[in-house]
Amino acid sequence: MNLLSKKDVKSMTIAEQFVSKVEQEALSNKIRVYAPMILLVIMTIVFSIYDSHFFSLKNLVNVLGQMAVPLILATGLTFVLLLGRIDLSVEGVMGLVGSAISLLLLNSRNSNDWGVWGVILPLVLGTLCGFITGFLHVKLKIASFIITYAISTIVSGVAVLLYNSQPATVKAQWVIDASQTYFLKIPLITWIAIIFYIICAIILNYTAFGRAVYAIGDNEAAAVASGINVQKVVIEVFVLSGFAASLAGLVALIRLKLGQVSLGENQMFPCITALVVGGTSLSGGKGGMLQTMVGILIYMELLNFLTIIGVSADYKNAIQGVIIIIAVALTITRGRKVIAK
Amino acid sequence: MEKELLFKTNNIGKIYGSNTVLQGINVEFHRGEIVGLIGENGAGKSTLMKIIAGVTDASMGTMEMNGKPFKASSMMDANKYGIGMVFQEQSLISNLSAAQNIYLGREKDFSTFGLVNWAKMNAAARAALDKLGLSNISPAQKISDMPFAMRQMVEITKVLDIVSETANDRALILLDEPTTVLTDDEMKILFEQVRLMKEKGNCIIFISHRLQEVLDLTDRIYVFKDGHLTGEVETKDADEYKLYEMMVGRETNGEYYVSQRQTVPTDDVVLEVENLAMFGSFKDVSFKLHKGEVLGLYGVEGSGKEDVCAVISGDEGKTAGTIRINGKEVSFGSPSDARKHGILSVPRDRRDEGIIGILPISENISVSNYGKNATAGLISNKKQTENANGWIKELGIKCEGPMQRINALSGGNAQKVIFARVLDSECPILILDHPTRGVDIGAKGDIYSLIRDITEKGFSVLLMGDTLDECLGLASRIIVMKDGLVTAEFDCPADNKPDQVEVVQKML
Amino acid sequence: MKKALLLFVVLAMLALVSTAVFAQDEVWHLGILVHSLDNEFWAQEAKGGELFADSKDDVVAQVLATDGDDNKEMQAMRDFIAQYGDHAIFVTDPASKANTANVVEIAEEAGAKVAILWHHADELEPADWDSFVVHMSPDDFVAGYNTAKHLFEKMDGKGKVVALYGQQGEDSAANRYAGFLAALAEYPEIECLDMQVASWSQDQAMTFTQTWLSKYDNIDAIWAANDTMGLGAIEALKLEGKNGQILVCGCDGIAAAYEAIEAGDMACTVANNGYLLMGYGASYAYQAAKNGVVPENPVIKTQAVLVTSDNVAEYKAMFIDGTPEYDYDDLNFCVLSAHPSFAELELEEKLGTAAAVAVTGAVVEAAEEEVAWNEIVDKINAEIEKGIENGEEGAAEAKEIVDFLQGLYNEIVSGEAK
Amino acid sequence: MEQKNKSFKTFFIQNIYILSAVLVIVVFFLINNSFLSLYSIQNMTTELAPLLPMACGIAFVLYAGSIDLSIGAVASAVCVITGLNVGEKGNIMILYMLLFGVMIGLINGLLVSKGKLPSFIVTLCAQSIYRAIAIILSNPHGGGSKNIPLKQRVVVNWATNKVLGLPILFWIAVLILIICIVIERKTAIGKSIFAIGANEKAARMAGVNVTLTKLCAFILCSVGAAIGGIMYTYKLKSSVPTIGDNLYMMAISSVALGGTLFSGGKGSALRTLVGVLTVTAISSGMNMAGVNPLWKNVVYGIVLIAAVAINSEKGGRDLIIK
Repeated sequence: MNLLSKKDVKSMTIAEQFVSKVEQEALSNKIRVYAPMILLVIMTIVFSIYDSHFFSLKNLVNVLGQMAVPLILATGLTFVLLLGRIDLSVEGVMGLVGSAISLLLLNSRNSNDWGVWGVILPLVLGTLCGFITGFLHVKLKIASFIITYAISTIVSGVAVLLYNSQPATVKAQWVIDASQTYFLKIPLITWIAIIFYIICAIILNYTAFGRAVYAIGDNEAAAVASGINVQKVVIEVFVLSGFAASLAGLVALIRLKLGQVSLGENQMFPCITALVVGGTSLSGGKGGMLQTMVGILIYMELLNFLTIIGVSADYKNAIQGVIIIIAVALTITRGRKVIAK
Repeated sequence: MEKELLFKTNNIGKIYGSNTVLQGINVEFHRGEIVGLIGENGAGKSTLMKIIAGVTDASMGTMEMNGKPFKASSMMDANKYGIGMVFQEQSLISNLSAAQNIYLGREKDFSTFGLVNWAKMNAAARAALDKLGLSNISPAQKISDMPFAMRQMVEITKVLDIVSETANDRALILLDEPTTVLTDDEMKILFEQVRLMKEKGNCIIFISHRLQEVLDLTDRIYVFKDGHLTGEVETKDADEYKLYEMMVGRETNGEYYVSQRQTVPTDDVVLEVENLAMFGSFKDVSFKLHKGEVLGLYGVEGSGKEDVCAVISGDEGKTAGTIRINGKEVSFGSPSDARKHGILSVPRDRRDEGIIGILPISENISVSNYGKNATAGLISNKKQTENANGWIKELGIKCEGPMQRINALSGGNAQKVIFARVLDSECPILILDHPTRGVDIGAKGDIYSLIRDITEKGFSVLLMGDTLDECLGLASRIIVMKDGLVTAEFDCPADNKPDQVEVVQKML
Repeated sequence: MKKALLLFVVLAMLALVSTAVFAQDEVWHLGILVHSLDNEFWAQEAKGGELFADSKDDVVAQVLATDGDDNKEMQAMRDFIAQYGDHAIFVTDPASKANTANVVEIAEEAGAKVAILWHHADELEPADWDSFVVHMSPDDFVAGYNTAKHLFEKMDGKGKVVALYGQQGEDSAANRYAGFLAALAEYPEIECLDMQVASWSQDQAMTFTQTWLSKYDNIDAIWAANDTMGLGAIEALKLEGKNGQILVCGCDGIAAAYEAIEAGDMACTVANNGYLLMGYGASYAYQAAKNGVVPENPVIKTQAVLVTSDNVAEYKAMFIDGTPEYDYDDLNFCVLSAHPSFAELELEEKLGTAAAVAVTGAVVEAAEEEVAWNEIVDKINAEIEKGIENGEEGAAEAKEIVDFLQGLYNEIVSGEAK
Repeated sequence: MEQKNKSFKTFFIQNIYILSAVLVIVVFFLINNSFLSLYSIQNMTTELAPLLPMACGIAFVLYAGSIDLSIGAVASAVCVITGLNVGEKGNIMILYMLLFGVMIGLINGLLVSKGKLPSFIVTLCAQSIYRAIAIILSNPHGGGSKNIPLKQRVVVNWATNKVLGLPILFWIAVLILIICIVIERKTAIGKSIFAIGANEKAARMAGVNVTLTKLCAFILCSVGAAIGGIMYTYKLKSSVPTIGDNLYMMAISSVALGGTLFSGGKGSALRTLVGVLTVTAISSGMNMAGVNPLWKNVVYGIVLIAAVAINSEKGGRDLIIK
């Protein structure tokens, strides 16, 4: 039915009404799907008008550089959230991997110089943490919220033990070079993040594993019935998230050079918030890589803008909280019978 | 002509804890036949299906497929042998497309280097759907955008595709109540396909509570009762009456619906609905419900009758019209508002909207009326348990006791608990939305006499029957809906029920 | 049951990592209360306490981490006391200013001696308590002030500065920033463009600095409330090639900061010398418990050195590459200045020592003889108010001092009434 | 006989959650006998007093299948407001703060139940808002904690006085525990909370007022957090804007330790008590056992996993635990 020639509701037959209702729902669903993107565009325009520094090339490059760590983490967390799980251990794993790398490369604390192995082994270690998390979650049947919290506690404790309270500064020349390398004016670490993001997007959208993740998040029983090995997929997702956290640890270390637990501090909750703003559902099955990118961009722009216009530091967190609630309210899909948990 | 043996079981049994649910089952399935499995809920037929399909393990006994020992550790494993099962409950992923659902778990057939070629998959899905005559389903369409029946067809397509691919027409396909949500047309297509499969040499096992369908479709029927195989008949030798007898060991006849106890409605109007409408679903619906009356609401799926119930029970909002209770106009925004006005419903989807699974029976009964067992706002758990015990006795609920979790009960018993809940709430107007769906025949009879009991006590019932037969049998008046409009109203006095053909004419 | 066994095994492992020592006669158990060991400075402090314990045969030390949580600190103290009773002694870098009152109360109740570093609650005087032996502090305010002042001097007293604040809600963050503001007030030609809360985080400091660099093109210096944030700022500057051009300071004196100073990326930091602070704090508590030696002037300011490119080599060798050796029996070694009470310290800061002694004497005298002190004060107050109205310089400050004296007087009078 | 054995076994399985607390306490007692000295018990009871109301409060939200990450920040804000004013205004502040808690719960609850926003996000944002409030009120430029002036401490000293050898704060916490048990077992609202947690759709169709019930769960939770905040003020005799920073995870993990399901519909205040006891005993015990602080996190995490693994009720293999 054409919206322009809308008939009087009363004189419509039920069939006509039904068609128009379905069309309306489809339209509003579409709006919901695109709402985060619309929000992103509006934000960018309004911010640019409000403060000319915002849209300067330099600032955009900044935002891109700062985006590297959150983007990598959020990419890994996308899989976890699509399963309807949560992973609080990424902060701890980031800290552990960053600390371990800093101690194995040329550094200020000891005489190690393991070269490329100094990066690979910690990445494997972090990925292993993801495996342990997933394995315990699946086998002991402990809620992911608690098991990942416990793992995070353990892992960050181990990290401090590794450097024994005195974090090491990385001296390896290639790390220093890497932090100052740009392609097309975009920092190398952002390229790492973008490549990881693209690979994960392909995995999610073009592999059996990706379909299985959606299937489990939407209807675990049905996924089992379709012959999907749910336990295996869940463990694999935590392994992927563990690897993402490890990679984020590496990138954070390249950025900051000092290998300590706090590399990972306050990284996870912002990422999850960003994912939800982008349109990923916490209950699983809904979301995707596009939503992840949009969410991260919205979040980073907001953060950057609040700093640029010099909002008082006392009020910044509170203002951010209010804005996020409003953004989520605007973009999240809610029907009459939707259950919010 | 003796057909080639495809699958057989030797003394299969299943024990859950101390509870033996299946014992000493020996069945044989041959190529090119359709076998019906019937029995009351909890008789063990679904458990047998699950064992064959690899969903659960057997506690004892062995199985053979194609003459070789068979043991499946998972459904996928069973699929490899050519055994596939269509589940009673929907097992599709709603945010994936039809094609992705059909080939879920089998993506590697369409993958190169681990990457899936979606175009190729859609083309294959197109072909699979066309084979079943389902040209109206687009492979790229998301399941969440499809109506219920269409989803069921996708599910059947999926299973047929899985097994026909691997089994070379030596497949064993298990259909567990596939027709519950299908329209007549869809059912016809399904039956056609099933027969086609059979002719090619596959074996199809068909479970249904609708005996007429079983009689129409199958060649041979196994009857189950209390975990045992109690009978086997050639379909050509059976009729509905005989099957009833084999299943329940008691006769069914005109007294099935206890129509001699049908009440004559009084003149007191408890619920009056005038020009009720819900945009996109129904409009201009008006009727009156009298005290002590069973008012049947009938029509095909999608005729709007479901939404009429939903609006009156507070589950959905109306867009126009008025609802009056005892002559007073009311409006509600939720089922809890409706409850306050004395309306409560037995929902259709028992598993999802009826039982509160992990809570005990007593809590499930009291949830609609905690106040009953409370003094000064404090609930006495002792009273609540006693209350539950009372209902368990009164309704004959088979359970370990009021503290047993409700999800351990069979469908019929769980439904009785839901009835106990609505009766306990003391709401005078009850909406029974398919109250016997998925309930075995024994429990059905109990529920029918229960409905008679409550109307005698002065409750009024708005009934959406599972079958026309049931609706006509129980109701004292029937309203027929078609395409969102009321098309006819029939009086159904106990001694003079209207002709079924007449009713069907109004709804189609 | 299997799982219960699992838990039991896990707990049994605990016994292996535990190092419980049972109470013995004449062994003093030193509880070292620090925030946590995942921070280099706090680890330095803890090490200081342990160095002291190693130097004594009859002291056994245990580090108790508080995570900067008032509650955990109280719990840890009580747990320790439950074990060792009055043979427990404490040296604490308290979780917060306010919590020092609780620390003292708990120690007093158990008869355990305690030395407190850094913070003290308002009105909490060592002299009033048996257990509160000594308060030692290098003063966060001064640290913030000194680093800021060093930056401003290097800027020739003019230009633009931005500030990185520590963790909101923490005393040291607030005090260091107050020091920064005080220094800023002395340089009218220096403008502070922005302050952001980077919560001691290197990552956040780097992010803020990047944003500043894209917004302002005329920043001359970045004041950071600790080394970690300073290092974050330096990483951001390195990306722009501006390290060394824009001045950065830190505070605490961690290894990486010394290296940054050596490389010319950081202008200065403050070596708070955790070894000295906690080592001597422990020594004071120990002496008080064992020998009943209580310092006459229990409010002690210790030396906090401003480390710049001039003296960085010396301090790096002492604090990072090695551990300093001190003679812990020489209790006066750590003292920069010592004061009888915080009240007097405050007064001294305002009046200068000599004047303070004189005025305090007068007040005491007035209180004892109950001369018409009130009348005198009223007159002075009237003068001051006139001064304030006329906008005379120093009038407001004078009023503050008089108020303080009034308080002192009231205290003495009410104390005698008791 | 067999019947009896079976019921004993069921009883044992149902109450196995107590075992974790008992084991933890026994092990620490073996390591160090003074762990169960009167002084130590007094210490631990003071310790668990504020945590217990917070854990009991958030348990209601978990029963309903939601989560509340803001309780720590609410406790901080309440602690600051009480601490700054109780000296002058007196104990009436308790009443004001309880009302404040109700208000916060109302806002969170409305956003979740009426606004249909995920509680995870709503309360995460609420967390940053109340944390900012705590800090702004403390001082301009994020000043730190302030103790209640020594002279005004008379107002709050009663709370740490001892009755029957244990601090009054502890007895209040016990009273609150009993109230929570009554709410969850004896009132319609408590039972409705479990019903919506177990199956929200079914509870709705059964006529449970879902909006109101959720609202109540969040109010109970915030009031619990407010009580926790007040207790910290009375216990620490100061206003501490950072007090809640780690508390919310501690409260949530205590509830999890007791075996309450995160998916909703199951749990009890007694289980929460056991969880709180275990957490308190672990942290006190590790102090007394002389565990190196660097190892504490590692040990805590491992014990947490082991205890939760024992305590969580497994409802068969079809139960999905996210």
